[in-house]
Amino acid sequence: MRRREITLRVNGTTFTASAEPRKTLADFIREDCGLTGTHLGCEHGVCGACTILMNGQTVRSCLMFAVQAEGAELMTVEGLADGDRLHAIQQAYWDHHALQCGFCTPGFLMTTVEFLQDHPQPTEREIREGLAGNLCRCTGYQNIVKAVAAASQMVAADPHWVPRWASPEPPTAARASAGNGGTPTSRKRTTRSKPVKPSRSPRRRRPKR
Amino acid sequence: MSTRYAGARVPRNEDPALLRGRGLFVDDLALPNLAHAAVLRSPHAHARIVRIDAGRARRAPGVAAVLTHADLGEFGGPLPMLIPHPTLIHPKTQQPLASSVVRHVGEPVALVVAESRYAAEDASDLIEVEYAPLPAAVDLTAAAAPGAPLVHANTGTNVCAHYTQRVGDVEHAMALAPHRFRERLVVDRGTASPIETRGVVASWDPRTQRLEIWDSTQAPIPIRNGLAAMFHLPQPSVRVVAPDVGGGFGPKVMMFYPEEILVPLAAMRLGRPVKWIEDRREHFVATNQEREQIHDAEIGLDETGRILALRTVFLYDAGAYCPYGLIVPIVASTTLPGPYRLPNYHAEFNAVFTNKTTVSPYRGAGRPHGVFVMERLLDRAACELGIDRTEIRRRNLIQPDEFPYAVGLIYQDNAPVEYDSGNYPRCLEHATEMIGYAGWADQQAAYRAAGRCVGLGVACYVEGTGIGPYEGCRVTVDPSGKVFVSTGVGTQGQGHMTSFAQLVADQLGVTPRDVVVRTGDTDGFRWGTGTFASRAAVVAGTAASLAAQAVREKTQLVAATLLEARPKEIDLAEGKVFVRGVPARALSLGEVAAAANPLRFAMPAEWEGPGLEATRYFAPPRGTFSNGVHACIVEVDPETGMVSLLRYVVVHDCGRLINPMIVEGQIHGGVAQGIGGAYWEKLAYDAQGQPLATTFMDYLLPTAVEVPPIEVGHEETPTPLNPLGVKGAGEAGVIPVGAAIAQAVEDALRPFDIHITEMPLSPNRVRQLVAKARRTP
Amino acid sequence: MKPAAFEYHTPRTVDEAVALLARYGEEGKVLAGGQSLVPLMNMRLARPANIIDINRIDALAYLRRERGVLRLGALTRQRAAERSPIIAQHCPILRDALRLVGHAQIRNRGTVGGSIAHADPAGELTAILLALDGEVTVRGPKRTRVIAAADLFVTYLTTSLDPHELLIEVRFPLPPEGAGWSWMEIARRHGDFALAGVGVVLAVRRGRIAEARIGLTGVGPTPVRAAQAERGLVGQPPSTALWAEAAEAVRGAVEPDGDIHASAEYRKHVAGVLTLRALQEAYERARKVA
Amino acid sequence: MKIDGTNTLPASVDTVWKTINDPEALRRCTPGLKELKAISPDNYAATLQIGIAAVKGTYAGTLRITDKQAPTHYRIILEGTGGAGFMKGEGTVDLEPQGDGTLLKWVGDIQIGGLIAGVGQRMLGGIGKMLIGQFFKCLEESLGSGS
Repeated sequence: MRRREITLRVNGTTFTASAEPRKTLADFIREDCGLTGTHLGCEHGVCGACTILMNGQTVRSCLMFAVQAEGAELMTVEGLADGDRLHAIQQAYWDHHALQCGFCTPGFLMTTVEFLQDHPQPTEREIREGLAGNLCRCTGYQNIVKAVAAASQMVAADPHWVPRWASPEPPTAARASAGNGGTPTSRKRTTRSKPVKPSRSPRRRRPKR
Repeated sequence: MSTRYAGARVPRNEDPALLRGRGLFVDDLALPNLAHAAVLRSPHAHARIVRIDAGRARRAPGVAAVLTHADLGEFGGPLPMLIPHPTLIHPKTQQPLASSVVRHVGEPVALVVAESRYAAEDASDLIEVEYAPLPAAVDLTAAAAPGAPLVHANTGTNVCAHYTQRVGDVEHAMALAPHRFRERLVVDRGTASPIETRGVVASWDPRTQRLEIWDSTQAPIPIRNGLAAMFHLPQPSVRVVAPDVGGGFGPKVMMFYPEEILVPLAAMRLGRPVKWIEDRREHFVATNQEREQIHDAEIGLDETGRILALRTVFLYDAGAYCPYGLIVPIVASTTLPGPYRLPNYHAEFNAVFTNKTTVSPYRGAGRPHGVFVMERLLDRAACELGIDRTEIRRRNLIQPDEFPYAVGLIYQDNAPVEYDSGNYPRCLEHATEMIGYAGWADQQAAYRAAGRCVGLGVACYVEGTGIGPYEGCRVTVDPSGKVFVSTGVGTQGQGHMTSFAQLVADQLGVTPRDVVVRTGDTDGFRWGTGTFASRAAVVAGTAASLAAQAVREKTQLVAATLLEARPKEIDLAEGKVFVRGVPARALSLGEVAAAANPLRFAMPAEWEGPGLEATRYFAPPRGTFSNGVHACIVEVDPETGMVSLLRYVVVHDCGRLINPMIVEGQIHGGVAQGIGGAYWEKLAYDAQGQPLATTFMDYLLPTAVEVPPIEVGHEETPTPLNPLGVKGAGEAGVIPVGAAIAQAVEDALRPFDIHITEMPLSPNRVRQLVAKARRTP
Repeated sequence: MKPAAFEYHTPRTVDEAVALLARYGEEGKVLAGGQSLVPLMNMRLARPANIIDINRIDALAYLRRERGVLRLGALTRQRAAERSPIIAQHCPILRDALRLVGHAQIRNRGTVGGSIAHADPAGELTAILLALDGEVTVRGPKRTRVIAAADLFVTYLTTSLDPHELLIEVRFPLPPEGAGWSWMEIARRHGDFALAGVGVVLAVRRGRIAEARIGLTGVGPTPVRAAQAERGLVGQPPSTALWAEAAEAVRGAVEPDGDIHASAEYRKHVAGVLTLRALQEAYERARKVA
Repeated sequence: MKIDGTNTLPASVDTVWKTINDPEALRRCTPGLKELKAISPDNYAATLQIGIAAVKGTYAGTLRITDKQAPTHYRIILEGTGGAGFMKGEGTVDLEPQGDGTLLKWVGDIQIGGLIAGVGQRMLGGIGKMLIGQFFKCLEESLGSGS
């Protein structure tokens, strides 16, 4: 099959590589972008280990083809920490022993980033339902639930807690059709102000037409 | 020296990298010129291979090699028998690739190596295999019966072992027992399903003649030893690394899975590195499974509910092969007695081949079965004799002054089952307090008045842990002041990098952050057996502590000369080495390490060599026995059979706790797996041996919504069997969950008078029980 | 578990998409949210030679209310619909059901049109479309036609669209103002396919049931409209006994299949149980509004 | 997976017997049967294309008729293997006169293996029944139209 050149941004860095249309987004991120923090646990969309943010919303990167993400703004677990400083969500997971083998953890972290934007003061029930799309076989979830609750307290104090790669400008119709599904009115849109490193293209790309 | 870190809730050293996505799991490995493998597997449960034509596959674009059994030569198998047993009369193991007969769906038939996994799967679609289907032995009872289709044609029977263990005179005691109750108790198949599947990467360097393997295994050193023998290489020429492993739970201890031979072989033949990553569908047919047993059990009691005799005769489903011997059924029969006095006991089993995926230990490894049988029998007796269910247990408990308590059985490690320590009555009290058993009757009445079916369950267990033969550990102080610790037991999430660091830090007066623990690399430490049977903290932890103690003494010795004091006067704290009472006369630990490695002049003989380094081994005389009690409250909707867990309480005694936070995490995870096995997880097979649940859409791991909050209470009865007083904790969480939930569901549905004898339950099964209930409220 | 190779097409307009469908017919497959299709492709159960990815057709992502009808562009994400204030206010049963479709990560991609066209026998939206007498607009190479929900669902994963047609809009007639509603389903886990599910809309006027709609899922090859049970309700004064009659009628109307998770008998029984409970809940909601 | 059923056909036992032995009728009525080549009497090479929605599989195999007791009984066996796995449908058919029509009793057993069995269990049972239903409906129609 004809290979295609694919350009997308992950954690603010632009990547261009050619791949077969059938290559899943997860494989592209892991192999072509060299970002192996995104894991594959089932490749049929149930376990959630491959969960990333695309244009600010969680998606299963095993259920998309890389070509579909052309021009998209992606965030993976590698984009969460601010340099050497762990993100509040990562810190909360550490403090509360919310990981054991750590394989499912990146997916849980990405889910948590979106969840806390939708539920700034979540109840335990909301947390559990919000995490139900990710499977963990080690922790029994209890400490993950604790960590998410703790993280909600920690980020409440910081209006700029949302990593910029997790929160692009309100999507246009084009973005909506490229995967965003409209802007939830409830969403907080303030993002962590972070100096744009020279390696990163200063302006976000729009999806290619 | 005052303990500071052992026993504390120290956050884990391994977490920051994992939280940043900087772990190194086998699939994360990228090597130059890496080729990718896919395995073609049997779609039949039992069939003769008539013809294999790999021609089109070999010619397909991007294909580097296609291996069938014909290409394996001396590596054609059968694979080694991992754990033999005298009563195992038919020790059958599989070939890396099937030659003439496939015996379960998923058995490997060919290996394709190509430029990408995509291309490898394209090519494996092109391999033509003609099968002549054979009748399959699927149902366990049927497979054990004479005349059943034979899984292995030359055995004459599917029963590969028959084994009996006895205590006292059961026949006599049973005959005299005023009360006897029989049950047929069934536990169905499940699978561990770590979220990371298995995976192997192999690389052969023709210049150094060195084979390097990255393997998602719980036992890298035995794999190294086995591969060295198989490929006729000295052990130092083979390196096996178990990097970050995404959960193990038992099935990742094997020697060997076919891919662990095939991938290295392909890499050596092709002269380029090869990666194989099991996909989830493969995992459901190609990674060992567990749990399936059918017990015919009878209990005899006196008027007061004291157990006089217990007999179980059971079938154990071994699957298509038995590389792991009889560990699971032996553990089941030796765990059954639990915390109770059992003067007369008869455990007898037949291990049976079936045309299903091979069975080997999965967290619990037979313990949940034994406990399910014992606890169900006690529930039945309590009910029939009108004795409170906690009271009947209390009356039979072994008392604190009876330790060491010889049960009279032989355990999986061939040592006698002798309970070393514990306080069973206190654990039971603690658990019933936490769950509020005293006020339960009123509480339940209130629920019933409100039309709600809510029930409570309590179940006890004893868990054999910390078995030998041995583990070792090397502790080295670096001139930087960092302490490096190497051991053979890898980690799959149990937190060795932290708990071992705590033990070492306490000896050397540093913080756990200063201690770097390296495991799972055979180049880092050459001796060991692996992480299984809840043994790592007990055996390797003790070794680490002993090695650190030796380094502490060496440090005192070296510092004594440097600080002109007697070794006994040297103290270690806050990374400093100083003369007790004279903190000014101090060196940093790193400075002492540097001084211990002189470049010139004489080195004192009593140093016995350079550096602050020591290696120690620990070989426990026998296993140590943890114990605990689980109690839960469930609500059942009798119309839909839906069960929800309202509360779950665990009281647990694993001796001294190294890190309560980690122990609790282990318990939470174990309970969640137990809950899955009690209500959600079932590996269904059809009558032809086709597995019907090979995706996460049909094999249902509980999510955060299904698993309730778990309340953990600790008891700490140290063991005399190791200097730390620690016992194992890894499997505790999973063991009595089925028993506790079965009792709770019965209790919730008492108005219907239903009786549960099978695990797992499901909405459908609960509803069936209610529909044909013996009573209607 | 990697998909077989395919040719990839990204039409920007409905016309382009329809032209591609006309060209490839059986050899072409529309990719919308992909949350059902891509797993099948990863497992190589589905091996379409041509993937026609409609995700770049901006014009198909919309959601509006017009003259008592909710109009959803086929590409509207389930998550967008779930969060829509319009749906929350005018068709809350849809919101409640959407929340049980997989998980947030799935609904962020999954589309309303995809759910309908995929016609999973355990789908939620299909049952509601049927219960509300909804319809879909499909575009073929020659003509655009409207298919009523009642004529849409043929059997397992099969609709009356022909391979050259593209589903472009889904329309849900809104329940009458003040109507009560309930969506109830039994699933093994949160977010799983329903073992059985029922949606009820109930309008009560002057102490009698003026309108009743009952749609079921998971109880046969297609979603089921419990028409007889509905007729039995209309004109009657609400009562538990009446709900029980309706539940019996529902049990009589469904012929579920059994699978490893639940037998046919179980599903039949539970369909009745849920109907009774959903009617009760819908009635209570209707009463609150009134 | 065992299933059974009865159909009343508007034709004499002999006509029905002819029809259910007629390769052309079998080809026309067996769902997804693309090719049917006679290898020997009552033994055919068959190519099936069975699929629901995006899940389509081509199966190469055989169709055999055995245990014939003309004009009232036979066993029909349909086997196929393909990328998605394999399937075997086996059934006995018994005919008895009923008025001026024929009562056709059938008992079938469908085995499905490989990929499709492990992934499709939720719908396979129902789909199997559906396909067999189609087979007999088609027979009914062809007989109705007086073939």
